[in-house]
This record gives sequence, C-alpha cells and structure tokens, in this order.
Amino acid sequence: MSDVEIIGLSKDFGSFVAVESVSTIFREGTVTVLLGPSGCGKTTLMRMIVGLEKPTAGQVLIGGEDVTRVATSKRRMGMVFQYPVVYRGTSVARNLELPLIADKVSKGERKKRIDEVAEILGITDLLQVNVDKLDNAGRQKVAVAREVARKPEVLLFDEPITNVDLTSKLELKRALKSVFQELRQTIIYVTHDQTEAMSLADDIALMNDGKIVQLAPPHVLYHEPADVFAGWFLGNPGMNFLRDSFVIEQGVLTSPFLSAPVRVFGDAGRAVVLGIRPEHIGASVEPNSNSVEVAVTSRSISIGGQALLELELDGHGFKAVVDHGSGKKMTDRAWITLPPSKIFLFDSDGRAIVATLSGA
Amino acid sequence: MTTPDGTSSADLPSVRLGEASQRDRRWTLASLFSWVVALIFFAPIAWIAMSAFKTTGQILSVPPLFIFQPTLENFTEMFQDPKIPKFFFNSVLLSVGSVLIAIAVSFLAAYSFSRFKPPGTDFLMFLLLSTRFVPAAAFVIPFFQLFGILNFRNTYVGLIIFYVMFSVPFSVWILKGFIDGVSQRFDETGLVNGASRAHVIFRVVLPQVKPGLVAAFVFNIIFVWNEFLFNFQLGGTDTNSIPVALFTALYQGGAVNWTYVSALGTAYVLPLAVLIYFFQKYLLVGMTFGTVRGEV
Amino acid sequence: MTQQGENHVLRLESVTKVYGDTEVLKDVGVTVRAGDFYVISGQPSSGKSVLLRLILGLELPDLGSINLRGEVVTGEGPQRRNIGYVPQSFALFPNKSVLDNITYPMRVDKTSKKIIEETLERVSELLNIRDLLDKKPGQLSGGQKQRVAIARGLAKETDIFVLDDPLVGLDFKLRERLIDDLKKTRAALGVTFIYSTSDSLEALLLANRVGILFGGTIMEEGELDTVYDEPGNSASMATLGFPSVNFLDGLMMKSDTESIAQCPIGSFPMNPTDYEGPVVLGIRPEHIEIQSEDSAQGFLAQVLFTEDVGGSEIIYVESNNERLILVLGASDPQLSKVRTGEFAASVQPEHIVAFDPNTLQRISEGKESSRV
Amino acid sequence: MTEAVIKSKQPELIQGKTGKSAPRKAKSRFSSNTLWSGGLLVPVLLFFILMNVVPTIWMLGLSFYDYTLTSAKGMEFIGFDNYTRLLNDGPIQLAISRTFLFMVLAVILQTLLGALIGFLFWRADRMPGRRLALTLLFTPMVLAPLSSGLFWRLLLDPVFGLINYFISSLGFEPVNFLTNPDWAFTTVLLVDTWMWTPFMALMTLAALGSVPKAELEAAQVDNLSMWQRLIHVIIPYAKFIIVLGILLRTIDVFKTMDLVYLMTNGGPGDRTELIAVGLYRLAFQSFNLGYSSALAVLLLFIAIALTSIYLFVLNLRARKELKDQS
Repeated sequence: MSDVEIIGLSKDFGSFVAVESVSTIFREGTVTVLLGPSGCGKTTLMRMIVGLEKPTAGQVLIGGEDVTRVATSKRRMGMVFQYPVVYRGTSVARNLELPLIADKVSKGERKKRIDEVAEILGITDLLQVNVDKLDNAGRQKVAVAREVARKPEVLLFDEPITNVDLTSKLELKRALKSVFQELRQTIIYVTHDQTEAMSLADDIALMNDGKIVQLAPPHVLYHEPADVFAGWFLGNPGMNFLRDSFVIEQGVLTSPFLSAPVRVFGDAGRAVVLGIRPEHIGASVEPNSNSVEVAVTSRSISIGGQALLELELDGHGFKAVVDHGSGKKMTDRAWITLPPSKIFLFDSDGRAIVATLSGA
Repeated sequence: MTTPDGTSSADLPSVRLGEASQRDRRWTLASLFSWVVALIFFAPIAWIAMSAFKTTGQILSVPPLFIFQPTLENFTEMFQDPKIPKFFFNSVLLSVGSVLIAIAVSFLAAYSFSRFKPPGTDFLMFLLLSTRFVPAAAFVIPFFQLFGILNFRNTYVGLIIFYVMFSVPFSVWILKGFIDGVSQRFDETGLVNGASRAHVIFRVVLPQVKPGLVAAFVFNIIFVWNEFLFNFQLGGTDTNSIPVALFTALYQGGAVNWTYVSALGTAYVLPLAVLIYFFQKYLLVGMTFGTVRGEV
Repeated sequence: MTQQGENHVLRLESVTKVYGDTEVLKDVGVTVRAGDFYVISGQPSSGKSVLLRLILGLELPDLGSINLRGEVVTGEGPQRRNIGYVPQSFALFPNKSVLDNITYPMRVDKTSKKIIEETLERVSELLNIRDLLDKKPGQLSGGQKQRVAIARGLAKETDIFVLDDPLVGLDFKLRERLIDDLKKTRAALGVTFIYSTSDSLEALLLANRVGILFGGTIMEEGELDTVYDEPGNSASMATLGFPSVNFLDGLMMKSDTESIAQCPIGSFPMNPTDYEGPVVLGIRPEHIEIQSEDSAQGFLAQVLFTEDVGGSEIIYVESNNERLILVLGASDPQLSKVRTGEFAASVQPEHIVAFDPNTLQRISEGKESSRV
Repeated sequence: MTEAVIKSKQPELIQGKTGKSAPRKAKSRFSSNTLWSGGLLVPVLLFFILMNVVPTIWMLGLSFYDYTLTSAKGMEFIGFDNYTRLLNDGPIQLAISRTFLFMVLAVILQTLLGALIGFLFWRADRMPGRRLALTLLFTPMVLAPLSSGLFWRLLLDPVFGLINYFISSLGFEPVNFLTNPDWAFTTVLLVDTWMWTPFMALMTLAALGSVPKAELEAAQVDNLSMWQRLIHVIIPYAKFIIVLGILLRTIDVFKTMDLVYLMTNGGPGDRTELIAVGLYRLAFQSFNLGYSSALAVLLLFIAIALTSIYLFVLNLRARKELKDQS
C-alpha cells in the first residue's frame, strides 16, 4: 500500500500563493499527470511531495504514514528531473548502481535490476558507455532507468522530456509509456503539454492557480470538462466559449447559433456561457435544413491539413475545424451546425452545468 | 471567442525559489563552526582595532591586556597631525580620481572588444591581463626614470595617470564580461529603431552593466587604496597615501609607534570592511579579474 | 511600387551572405507584398535569423540587392530602414518599465507625445497588457514578456515589421493564444509582417505567404495553400506540415505509356515523367487511410505509439521496416482498429509526390485514381 | 546560489561549409562600425602605450646596460652580459627556487584549508548573520599586504605580542618568529596563508555554487552518501573554478613582495628572500638598474607564461560549457 495522500497542502512564496490547500490521493499503480500552465503550482506540489520544498501548511502521507517532516533521502521516492541528471565521469551501469548501493541492495540483486531496467528502456548496449558521452535524451533515459531500478514506492517525473531535442522526444515518450505499463507503483508526472498528458496518463489532475481543477481520466477530462479552463486547456485549439449567446426558457434553448430550439434537461437556469469544441462544429459550403450562416474571417491550416476557420456570428468570434478540401471553399461564408449533444453549458463562474441537450 | 477567465494564472511571474529559504535562518553545527572560523580569521584585525583604543603602555603590556579602559586619544592625536588628513585626502583623491577615469576609458574599450571584436582583441586582452600578473617591482625602475623625465614624480597628475593604467586591465576584463552578458539583440533593437551607436552605448548598454561598473569601481578602489610600492617610489610628501604613511611610521624615531600604527591601521581598514560587507556579491568577480562570476 | 503590377514592399534578389568560408545564405530571393503575413519557415539554424538581419540592415549582404518600399537599400544601415522589430528571446530592457520599453521605438524616433499615447493605448489593448505597464520585465512571466516584446516591436510608426521566432519555447496553450493575438494584430493594423519560425504548425496557422528556407536558400515561395498542396520540392513538403510528412525511398520506373513508383508500401502509377531511378516519395500523414476489413489492398501496419493532441490522434506505425505517421480525428470510427495494434492501410496514388533525392525537386505525382 | 558563469563567446551561426571560396564583399561596408570600433579603443591604447609599452621597452633597453645609479661610471652598453650574469647568479637562483617552494607550499596549504572552509560555509547556507561572518572571513584578503605585515609584526612581537603570550601561557618558550632563521620562512608562509585562505574559500564557495541544484537534489532523492555526492556530483562541476583559483593564487604568490618586505625584508640572512623582494632590493637598495632590469624582464616572461596557462584553462572551461549546452 503506497498511495500518496496529500491533505490541505499549501505553499506560499511571500505574498504569492503557489499551491493553495490541495487535498487528493494518488493511487498505487496509477499514472497521475499534474497538468497545467506554467506557474500553476504543479512543480511546487511535486517538490513538496518529495520533500525538496517545505509546505507552508498541510501533510503528505505515503501509505498512510505522515512523512511531512521526513527528509527527502528517507522518503523512498524516486524522481526524474526536468534537467537530465546523471552522475558524471562514470558509466551508465555505475549510474544505475550508485543509488542501489546507497539503498544497500545486494550485489547480485543490483545486477539483476540493472539488466532488467536497461532492457525495458533499450539501453542495454549503453551500459558500459560513459554518461558524459550521451546527449540529453540519452542522459534522461539513464535518469529514468536509475529511478526505476531503485524500485521506490513512488516515482515522480518533473517535465522529463522538456529539455530533450525534438527528434528524441517521441522516442523518450515511447520509452516512458512502456516503463509505465510495467510498473505498479504510484507515478506522478508533471507537464504543461496536453499531448503528453493525454498520451501517458491514467488520470490527469488539471491544475490552475495553485488548485486542482479536475482529476479524471484523459477522455473524461476532454468530454466532461468541469469548467471553462478545463474545456479550453484540453483541446487544440481549445473550446469556444460563447457568452450571452442564447436564452433558456422553460427547458428550451434558443440561440442564433442554432437553426431550431433545443431541449435542455437539467438545471440549466444559471447558464450564461455556451461551450463547443471547434472539431465538433459541422461546417459546409452550402446551406442545409438545420444550418446557420456565418462569416468566415480567416482560414489557416492546422493538424493533419485540416482547415482551421475563424468564424463570426452576431459579433461572436469562434473557431471551427473542417477537412482541408471543404475548408478551401469557404472563403467568406459558411453554414454551420452545432450538434446539441456536443454543447456544454457553464455558469457565470465558469463551472460546468450538468445538463443534457437534444434536438427537438 | 471568449478567453476563459481562469487562464490568467499562466501569466503569473515565476517566483525565485531561493529567496524564501533565505529567510529561513537557523543554527546548525555547520553554522556554528563557520562563525568560529570567521572569528579566527578576523581576530588579528580585531586585536589591532582593540589596540587602537589603548595607550602605548597598554599595547606594550606583558601579558597583553584584554580588558582595559578604551581611549580615543590615539585618534584625536593622529588627526591633530596635519599630515594625516592629507594622507587620507591623497588616498581618496588618487583612488577615486583614477578609477573613475579608468572605468570610463575601459567601458568604451570593453564595448568595442565585445561588439566589434576588432583584430587583435584576444591578444590585447591577454596583454592587459598579463600586465597585472607581473610583479610590481619589475616595473618600478622604468617608471621611476620615466616619471623623472616627464616631471611626473610627486604630482597628482602623474600618479593618477599611473593608477588609471593600473586599473584599466582589470576594468576592461570585468566590463567586457558584463557587456558580453548583454545580448546583442539590445543593441540591434536600438539600431533598428533608428538610434545612433552612441545612444546604444550610453543609453542601452551602459544602464544594463551597472553591476559591472560597481564591481570594477569597488575593486579598483581597493587595489589603488592598498597600493604601496609605486606611491612610495613615484610619490612624495605631497602625494603619499595611507600605506606609505603606515610604512614610514615603522621607521620613525627608532622604535615603532604602535598606537599610531594601530589607530591609522584601524581607520584604514574600516572602509575596506564596510565595502566588502555591502558589495559582497561582487567579491568573486573582483578577486578573479572578472573571469569567474557567481555569488557566494 | 515603382513598377506597374508589383506591389511588393520588400524584395531580396540573389542575396548571398558569407561568414568566413561558409555561405550562410546563397542566392536568396524573397518577395513580400504589402499586407502579407509572410512566414520564413525553416529548420533551426537554416539561416532564418541571418536572413532577417539582412532585411533589417543589421548585416549587409555580400552579393545581391535589397529593395525596400521601391528603393534600393542594399548598403544602408538599420537606422535608415524604418522597420519594426521583435527580436528572438525578448531583449526587453531590464532597467526600463514595461511602458518605457513599449514606447522606446517612438521615443528614439522623437514621435509626438500624442501619437505615443495613442499607439501605447492601441498596442497595449491589442496585446492585453494594460495592467503591466508599471512593472519591470523581471516581474513578468514568460508569456507576458513575449507580449510586451511584441508590443514594443509594433509600437513604431511604420508599415513593415520583422518578428524573429517570437514564440519559441513557450507553453503550448500560451502559443495558441499568442498566435491568435498576432493574426488579429496584423489584420487590425493592416501592416506587413515578416516572421520566422522553425515550428511548422506555427507557420501553417499564421502565414498567408511562406518562404521555405533550406540549406541557406529559399527553396520555394508562395501562397500557403499552394505550397502546402503542390510542394515544388521535398524541403517544402517537409517543412510545411504537421505531423511531419512521411518520406519513403522509392524507385521510379518507366514503360512506354506510364511511370510507376515502387516503394516498401507498394507500387503506384505516376503521371508520366522521363525520370527513372531512385526517388523520394512524400505522403502526408492525413493521406494514409485505414482500410475497412474486407479490403485486399494496402499494407499491414503495426502500431508503435499513439498521441492524442486534442481533437486529433497521431499514430506512429511500422510497416515493412518503415516508420510511418498517420493522423485521425479523435472521433474517427477507425480509431477502434488502431487500438487493436495492427491494421491494414492504404494511400491513394494522387496523394503521393515524387522528388529527386539529389536536387530535391518535384518530379511527378501519383495518378488520379478512378476511385468511387 | 547563482550558478557561476564564465563568459564565453556566443556560438557563431554556422551552416554547412561550401567548397566554393567566398566572393569578396560587393558593397561599402558599414564604415561607421570600423570607425566606432577603433575610436572607442583610442583612449585605452594611449594609456597602454604610455604606461606599458614605453616602460617595457625602457626596461628592455636598460637590461642591456651596465648602469648603477650610485656609481660614477655612467651607462655602458654591455649586450647580453646582464643575462649571462643572471644565469650564474647563485643568490638570485636561490631566490627563484625559494619562491617556487613558497608557491607550492602556500598554494597547497591555502587550497586545502580554503576548500574545507568553503565547504563548511556552503553547508551553513542558512547560518544567522552569514553576510557579516563572510565579511569577517574575507577582510584579510582585501587588506594591503603592507598593513597585514605591519599588523603581524605587532602580533608576533617576541615581548608583548599576542601570539607569544599564548605560546608562553601554554608553557613554551617565546619565539622570535621574524628574526629566528628557523621560523621566519614558516611564519611568512603562515601569514600569507592567513591572508589568502579566504580567497580559496571564496573560490570554493563559487565552485560549489556552480553545481546545478537539480543534481544535488537528485543525489538527495537517491540517498547517495556524502562521499558519492562529492565524487560524482560536486567535483565534476566544481573542479574548474577551483583550478582557476589555484592558478590565480600561483600567479599571485609569484608577485608577493610588500608583505615579506615589511615583515622580514627578506631576512634573516636570505631566509625569506622571494624573487620579487630580491628584485626590489636590487633596484632600490643597490641601485643596480641595468642588472635589475634584466631580472625584471625575466620575471615578465614568467608572468606572461603563467597568464597563458591561466587563459588556456579558462578557454577550456568556456569550450566545455559550450559543448554541454549543445
């Protein structure tokens, strides 16, 4: 049992609150990604868990045991840093071995573990190479291998692929993915990159302003954002938010964005913002029975050649993604359709409202 | 599209993590030992400072006196001697005057070395540094004779010119380091926007190397303040500085006048100690001619 | 502007720049029209910064000419060119407040107080930095610094602005927002932007015209759509496109009536060409299709790794020892096949472009198939 | 602690080399740049020529003459005689070898002690009053060597000096440190060590500060022993600055004069006669200008050699840092 539980964990730097009373549990055998923009407190939170930062308030529990006052070196955690840390002037194998010696692992066991982890990470051939000769990607692999070989109860990763060159990023990501599939420990991974988070996480803890906004599996986060921030942050480009663009009366939502009113099931009276993802907006060159005419203000090319359209209706600007071919034909006009089931509603605080929309 | 309100946190300034721990002072065994070491190294100077408040008899007493009635007599007596204010005046004039000129001259040269890299830059920089590595005594003779010919001996002009050269190598090295640290993008931003080169040098780059100017200033002041040999040989009663005064005290009237030495010595050390307290972060830059940077 | 029918504001002709015995740029030609968002797209250290420095006058070319607003300025220094500049890595004056930083270009120009105030108001509104004006750059986050740097570059009474890879190193989401800001700003001011980047998605999202810089020369220049759809050489195809294009080594063979390109994933009929021999075949990730169950065509692909980029999924596969990249919409039903780890895939011939492996130039393309 | 930085040239913008030789510039270069680059150097060059080149040439010239101020003979050109005389001058050679001995001992002693103290202060990075403590520690090295010499004469006085008081209170005979031939050299060495150990402590602190924080934290997470941390984390980063410190000290010891001159004036006998002291006495006590100039030229060459080594190491480091970044 080595769940990591944090209770009311806070950290202030002077007047700046980096982490504000965060409580949550990171489950054993789960990869939890702390995702958020720079400055949201994710790294500080991780550093408090490992003990490199002293919390202003709150507790850190590992397997139910309070370690808040325990020194970092005694917490039996492993951590991979953003900057690839290797122990200089020695071989890869020796790098992996050093912490094992410190942990008083027997010689035979050391060799076994090193071979095992080198195999998983595909660095068996490098074991006798001096680490100074490796590039950043190689060094980071060594750092990952070193921490994995220690078999700590908790493994932490602080943006481990940020300082790796573009071409090696993918390979390292793959290596991490395969490592994560092998490990049954508690893994906490910090990143600001949604792609990394979506690809590696079992659970994503989305952070903003020193707080965890939402903790959920990637697809839940994407399909059921808890607030506008989550809707915007996950998605490329982020969700469109249309403020004051609709009226709900007696369970019926009418909006210039919709050709016909739709029914709303749920307590949607407070809703003031309508959210829709650009990839969920249907757009065509020709009008059809349930489309609405909009102006195309700009078009560019996006992922996979798709056309990213910037559209306008009633003074509301928003984006839609359509396929390359039809996008090219939409030069100044387009006809859009918003599927009711893909519409989200948010209240004035930006919190999501649980409601179901469906066509008449 | 409305930007969600919550995203402003992406724009929060990064916090310097080190600062918080700076406030978190506490005693450990290491800090205790550190203080003991610091006190041991300072003890000899503290003893001289103590002696400055003793009478001759107390200084020469056997066994040495640790507890005594302090007296300011040594200082009052010292400053009644009209030569003493003159020594101080000379020290200040020579050091401040020459260092200011040296820094002005060096800043221009350092800018040229850093930005235009004229042919021979490395060689000139090397020569400059090597002049500071030659034992001072080696140059005393030619200077002695040259200053005789130029009628520079025992004149402020002569000594200031000498000390400018004495301060230039160090200043060029340190300022070049600091100017190298200012991205050329700044110069270019100025030029692209229509600014002249002079504007770039004095309005764009100069304000950004203030720490370098301070470091160069403080350290050259210390070096000139401490310089003895050339002041002794090239100067005279009109232009001698405190080190020479200390030296001559040694040979006044047979025996050393220890009250005078300790009072003058104390008055002379005090500004140095204050300088390194306030400019500690430049200490490393200073002591290594600007070739190593960092804080302690 | 001098000649009829040419409304270019900047034209570089056969510009060459040499450092030591290295030709950093050779025979570069660039034509920027008024109102362009012109993106110079190229790999890191392909000479983008040098090219921008030549445009700004911070470096002078060894050969060739530079024509700015209808005048030859080849030998002129930067002071005479009147171009707004956003340098790479901010270069915000650390000793000046944000306000003083932004108004700096105008104060150097001795612009009137009234215009300074108006411009300040406009750019700080556009880039949403009103609240920061009293701060020093040291107090700002990376994204804020970036916006202030852009604002300073724009705060100049001129019509041409040079932006040197201003978004490099920023968080993904921050870039998304700044890309919107930049497009909006250029449109609002109606000016010309010349912008460099090594990020191909950034180029695609921003540009209306692109110049592909590769190996020290502009390989191709034109409208974004044209260069994307009809790349004239493999460098263009490689530089523009996200995820990056698949290149396969192939062999072009010729019979009396047609040309055939062979490669590890199949043989494809090509438009007739006289060329025979080794070719590089370019296939965009979006053009590799996942086959429905019963199709006999295509090739078998093993899934190595998938990445969810938010709305789309990038799939890395291996087939016949070749690594390939596919991209699918996140709601594409074919994703279920990807999850099984192996699937059959195919490419329509018309989506294949053949390039000469030595000159990089386009040779031919696949024949339009008569698919139903 | 900020990471120590050594300035290095920005990496040049590099492209693939072309076989073709470069066409020559077909334009009027920014002539204003050349003007500025030269113009800004004029003042420094003027000072440099007046205060360095001229004296050096002068010195070189003098070294070919037999010229003693106190003799009535006047100047006589004798070619390389002064230099051949140097080769056979026993006392001078002895002074040089004594200087090297002093150099080796002083540098070893100061490096070891400085490293220890630096490490201690590094561990105590949260000590109360750290700034004041560091000021006290560093004060000896910013004193004029002359005043240090003077102060120590008081402290070491055989009759009323503080040191001898401690020695006799421990039951030993008082020692006349500065005039006792058995003690003078050691005493001067120890006083130099008192002055300059703080410098090596400063360099050690800077060196330790140059170790990336993440590496130290990783070692902490990995629970490495202090010894392993030293070998694999600290020394690989710290060694360069320490080496620079050692080199600077070496060069500085070579210059040592004021301190010794004031404490012992090279005595008793020649026990503390370092080469710089010898040179000074040759010039200003025997007024043998020609001969002492020849010795000065020799020392100039040694200084240039040492400077070269220093810059060589500095460059190595700069290059290594560049490599690490790429």
